[in-house]
Amino acid sequence: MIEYHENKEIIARRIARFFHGGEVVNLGIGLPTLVANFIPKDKTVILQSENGLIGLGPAPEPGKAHKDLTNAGFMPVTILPGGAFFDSATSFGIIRGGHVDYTVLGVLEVDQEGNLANYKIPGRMVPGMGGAMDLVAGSRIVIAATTHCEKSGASKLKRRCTLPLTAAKEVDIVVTDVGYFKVEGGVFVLKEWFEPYTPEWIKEHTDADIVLAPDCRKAEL
Amino acid sequence: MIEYHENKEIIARRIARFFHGGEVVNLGIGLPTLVANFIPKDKTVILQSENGLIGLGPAPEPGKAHKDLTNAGFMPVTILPGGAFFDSATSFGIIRGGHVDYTVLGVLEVDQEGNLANYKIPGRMVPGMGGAMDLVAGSRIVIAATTHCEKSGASKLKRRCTLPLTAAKEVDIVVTDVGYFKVEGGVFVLKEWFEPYTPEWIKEHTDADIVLAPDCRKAEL
Amino acid sequence: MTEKRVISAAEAAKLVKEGMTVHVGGFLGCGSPDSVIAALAEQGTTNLVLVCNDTAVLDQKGGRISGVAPLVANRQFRKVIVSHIGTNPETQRQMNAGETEVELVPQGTLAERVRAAGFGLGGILTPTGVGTEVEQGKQKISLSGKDYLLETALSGDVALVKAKKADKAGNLVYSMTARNFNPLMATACPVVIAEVEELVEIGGLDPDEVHTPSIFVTYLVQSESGRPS
Amino acid sequence: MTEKRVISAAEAAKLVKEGMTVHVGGFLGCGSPDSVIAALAEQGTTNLVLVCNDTAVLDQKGGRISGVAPLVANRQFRKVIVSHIGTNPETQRQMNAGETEVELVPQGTLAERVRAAGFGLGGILTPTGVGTEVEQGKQKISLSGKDYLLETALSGDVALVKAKKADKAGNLVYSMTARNFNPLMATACPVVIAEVEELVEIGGLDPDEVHTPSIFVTYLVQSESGRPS
Repeated sequence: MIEYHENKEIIARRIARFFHGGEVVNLGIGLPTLVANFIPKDKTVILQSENGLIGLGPAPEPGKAHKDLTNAGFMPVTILPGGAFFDSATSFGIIRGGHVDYTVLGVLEVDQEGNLANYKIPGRMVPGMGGAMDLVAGSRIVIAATTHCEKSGASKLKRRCTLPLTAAKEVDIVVTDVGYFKVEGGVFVLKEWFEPYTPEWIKEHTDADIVLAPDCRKAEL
Repeated sequence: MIEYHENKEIIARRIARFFHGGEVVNLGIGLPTLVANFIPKDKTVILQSENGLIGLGPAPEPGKAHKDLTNAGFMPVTILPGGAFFDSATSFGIIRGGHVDYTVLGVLEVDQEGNLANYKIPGRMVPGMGGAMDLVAGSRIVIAATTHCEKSGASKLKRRCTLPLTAAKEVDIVVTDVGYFKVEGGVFVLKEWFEPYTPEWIKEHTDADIVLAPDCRKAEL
Repeated sequence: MTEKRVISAAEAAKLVKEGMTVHVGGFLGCGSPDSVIAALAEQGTTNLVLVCNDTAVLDQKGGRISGVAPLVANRQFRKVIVSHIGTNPETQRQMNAGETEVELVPQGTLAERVRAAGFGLGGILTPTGVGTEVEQGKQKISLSGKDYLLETALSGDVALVKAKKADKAGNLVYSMTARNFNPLMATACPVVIAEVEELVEIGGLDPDEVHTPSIFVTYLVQSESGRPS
Repeated sequence: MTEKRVISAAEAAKLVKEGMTVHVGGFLGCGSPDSVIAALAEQGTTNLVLVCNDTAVLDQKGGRISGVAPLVANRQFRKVIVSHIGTNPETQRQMNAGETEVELVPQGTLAERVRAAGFGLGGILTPTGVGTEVEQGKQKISLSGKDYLLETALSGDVALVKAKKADKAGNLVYSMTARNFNPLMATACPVVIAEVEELVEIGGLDPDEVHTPSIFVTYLVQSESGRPS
């Protein structure tokens, strides 16, 4: 019997593989931020930060933080040579206008129709949507990044989201710590599974319809 | 008997008097451009040009024209210290957003409801509205600048415009070479007359309803 | 160009009166007009409506407070119109207690609504929020088979913005990600107070590098907290 | 950042194909991508749709020609969507002869329609044109007692813009009033060709002074006509 263990690193590692160089990518706060650590040095992925910059660099060296240079999570960052700053209207113009190739966001629930809920648990947690609604509605390809199961064991992939939606039918790809799925035709199409899990285990532990892609395979990560 | 003679200078001279300093003003091509010549040197009027600058200065000295610095009529200009450049969306944002205090425009017809026609004579002359429609709709105070009569002798002030409108009910002030009028309550209210004309002459030679303002007076120009 | 009046942070705060709608620049405190905010907190004016990206950071345990959070802690707002309150638990407490009304607006929509107000547009059509709670009570318009929400202009009474540099005419230049909502807020209110770190003479800025042209700015305030680091 | 391909004006012209909608920056020729326009005139591609502020200056008597006017003279456009044709009598002649369709759009509305396309908005609500011929066939929307026209986004296939400086990543900086529609056109098409006078290495531009961020730009062309004067 396979026991589930949360593994955020494998999610970040798999998502980093989508990028071949030249893509413009927005990484959400939390888990998605980890993706930056796994992009190979020889691949130039251009990171956009919705608070107003393109060409996001790594965290500054200790003592080198500048009060006027933060990411959307208010953490000090750097900008790479060739980067640019802009105001919030331009930043979301870039996002809404389809000039961001990929957005990677965290998940409370994601369903097989491509609906995403990640900004609100009514009565319990209402942080606000920030830029998430624009990012999901506007980016060309939306990747939902999430551990496969709740602490309770419940699947975060659903037939139908029950929480308020961040956006309707916009999610293209879901990467969890058990596999990588495309959202197509109203089901989760399993493209890759990650050891030690198996397609059978995934079907059993997901509260949604899973279909195996014709080229479904085990991924080496 | 008073004979009518076109006098553009007097129009420009009177309009220049509206400004006390600090106003943001857009001067249209043609007659309105003359206004700049009559603004006293000690009054700082800030000129906006809809092609993308604020702080429009005088024409450059001979040989000093720069290909990248023109007004909306494609004539070489200069920029004053403290001026700024911006793109066309910002330029019309400034205009439409009410950040331009006065716009001064030329006229084909203007009527007592404040309607202005100045961009098209169907079948004869269709230059396009350029920025005029936005300027008239957006500026806080719209001044129509026009010779009082056509070459034919017909009045350019009308009961009702017959040409396609540039904007409906937006004109606040009309200055011609015979007097200065406010558009109020569906009539032209004569505020000042310019010698050698008289209120009687003006009433006779205007194809619209003229009411004398209580403080109507002869202007010394 | 005419020079703008340079006033103190306390004088700036006096321009904000009970019941007013106040647009404040800054993103979680980055690029916030901290000196004017401190003076407004000191002044204590209440019943305000805030338009801002967020209610910034209020971390009482960690002792971290930023942006408009002091005004939230002071309960100076009757209502906040923001995209995010997650880093300021006090906002959520006030909301749950019925003390403060919270209107959550997607960040890109907020930016466009403020810009629309400043630029004389009635509103804009955005795909953001279609199929979510955000569409409630809004007109939905379909163009070429795609649905959009009609989001209306959002103007205010006084804008408080923060720039790195200004000339005495009021032209503003922002620094890095401290730009964020500042240039937008500066368009949308009849009174615009710009807190600046560095004030130069007229002619001291390249007219091609100006981010906010002087005509948007009413008053200048020399920043006390935000001098160059 | 990745470097953008630097191509010749002739190679740039080849990207413009029959029937395409082409967005061109410039205001009566100020800030026009003259080298690419010359190559496109040479190439002779027809049946194009132009989106531009104007059809520029064509004064055959005075021997003055600017901006897109050579393409108009060549009859390369099936339709022009512009705010002004008054300085190019040939446009009016073609319009009256039924050779070219002319759609006149108020300048501020044109700017917002192009920006809306680039920024993912379906359209905007503007008071401009209410009560005029411009409102024909458009949805009128009343908000708080004021009427607005719904003006829709205007996208294209290829944008031709002109900047003063670029770095090799494609970040653009414009010069003075040569900026005009260029930054807007650069957002609204999937292929954006930027003709530049000066090309610097990556890192050679201050990220605060960039007017058009590199991600909007597909190709760079070294300007032949527009070297610094």
